[in-house]
Amino acid sequence: MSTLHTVNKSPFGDGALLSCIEHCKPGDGVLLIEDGVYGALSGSAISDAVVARAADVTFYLLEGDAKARGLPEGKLLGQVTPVGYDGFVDLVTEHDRSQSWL
Amino acid sequence: MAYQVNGTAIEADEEGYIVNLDEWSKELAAEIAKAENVEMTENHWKVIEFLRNYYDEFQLAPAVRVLVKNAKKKLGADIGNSKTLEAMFPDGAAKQGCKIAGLPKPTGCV
Amino acid sequence: MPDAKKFLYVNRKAPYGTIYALESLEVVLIAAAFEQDVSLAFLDDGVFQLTKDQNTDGIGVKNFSPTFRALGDYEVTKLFVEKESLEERGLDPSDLQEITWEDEDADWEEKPSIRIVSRAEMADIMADQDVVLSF
Amino acid sequence: MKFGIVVSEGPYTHQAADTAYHFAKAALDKGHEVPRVFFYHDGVNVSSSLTVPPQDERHIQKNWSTLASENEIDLVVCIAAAQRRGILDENEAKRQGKDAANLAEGFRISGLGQLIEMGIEYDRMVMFGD
Repeated sequence: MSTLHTVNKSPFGDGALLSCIEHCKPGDGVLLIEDGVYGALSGSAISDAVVARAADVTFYLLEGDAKARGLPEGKLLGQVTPVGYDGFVDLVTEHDRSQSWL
Repeated sequence: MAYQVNGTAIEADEEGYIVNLDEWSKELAAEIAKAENVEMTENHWKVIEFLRNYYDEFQLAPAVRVLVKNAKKKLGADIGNSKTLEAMFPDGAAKQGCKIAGLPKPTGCV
Repeated sequence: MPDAKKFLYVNRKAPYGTIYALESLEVVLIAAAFEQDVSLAFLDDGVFQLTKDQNTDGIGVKNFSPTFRALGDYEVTKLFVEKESLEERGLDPSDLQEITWEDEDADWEEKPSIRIVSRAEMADIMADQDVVLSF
Repeated sequence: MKFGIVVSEGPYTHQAADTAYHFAKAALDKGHEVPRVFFYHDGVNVSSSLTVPPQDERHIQKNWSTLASENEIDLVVCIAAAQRRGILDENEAKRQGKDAANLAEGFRISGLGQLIEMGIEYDRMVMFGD
């Protein structure tokens, strides 16, 4: 049994990503969407927390949102896998439930 | 629409719920009941008082099953059963009761 | 009810500044009629929804905090509040209003609805649901 | 699988209604079912037929109406949230004594019970909001 978490806010102005990281369980997935994609930046104030949690949780980001915001590909954490909307749909089906960190 | 009480017009919405909850009085309740074709008995007034107390305490117009359950506890099983309450308020004990009690329509948008 | 699903309503936002807390409570009041297994989670700023002594006279907005005390009537009896979220905000359980429910199976004994849980326990609760709705 | 989608932020201010739209399309493309989308909080504003975005922007309300008619999606707008924010269908407008209705085609005003039903009956629920 696992959960797909979605986070849609920038971690630099909001605690949703951190709270999500602290509440998810090993085997869960965390998908960064909308402004949440900023959480995938490497060398940021939040990246250590993401990298540490990536040991037992899989991180994804919605590719269209990252591209729209001009996130430089070279600066994205290698631990975060890009997916499209179709990948988003698959993630929802592969996990038992989804939880939005609104 | 509006109700007339002692020469004063009390504004109500299209369904007959009063707009300004502070304007409620027993005289107004009697007027609303008349408009609803509900003949007020002593038991009716007990239910109205119960509803108003419930709203005061919880800021909530109760759903009908909560009304029945609590009326049973507070007013006894003679009044507090759905058959009696529905007979007293044919348009729905919570819906019509709250209207006469000067409360908002119960949030029951199921 | 064998086919009842476990529903968790997650509250992470403070009341009054935005409408989420009030409209979340409205969902729960309706949900109560569907005889599912309902739990509420209060974490992060959501814990502020349950503080006692809320008085909205000065802002002209309806004070809906007393409505939480009616949840027992609606058979909603599990309000999980996260300990760490309280502590991070300088609060402790005594800053929250008392919310109880009457246990029909125990001669209508009044029991507390608020259950203080650790962050790890909250994570377990979240992972144990069929449906998680966030507000 | 049957997906239930909830949109709880208004159009244009927030991306939620767009993301939900793309998600719904992708789910349908993959052969899943999206029997119903529920609009709550400011999400009810997606259903306003009075929306007039500039020509070079997407028309969020029309996109949803079209997607719904092509795929028989039940677009449900919460009545309590809608009444607060001035979204009315013909019946409600009449009942409330208002002189105009603004619920766009393909949308339906109903109660929160419709949301709970989705949770009970569908395989997955996904919420888009803020």
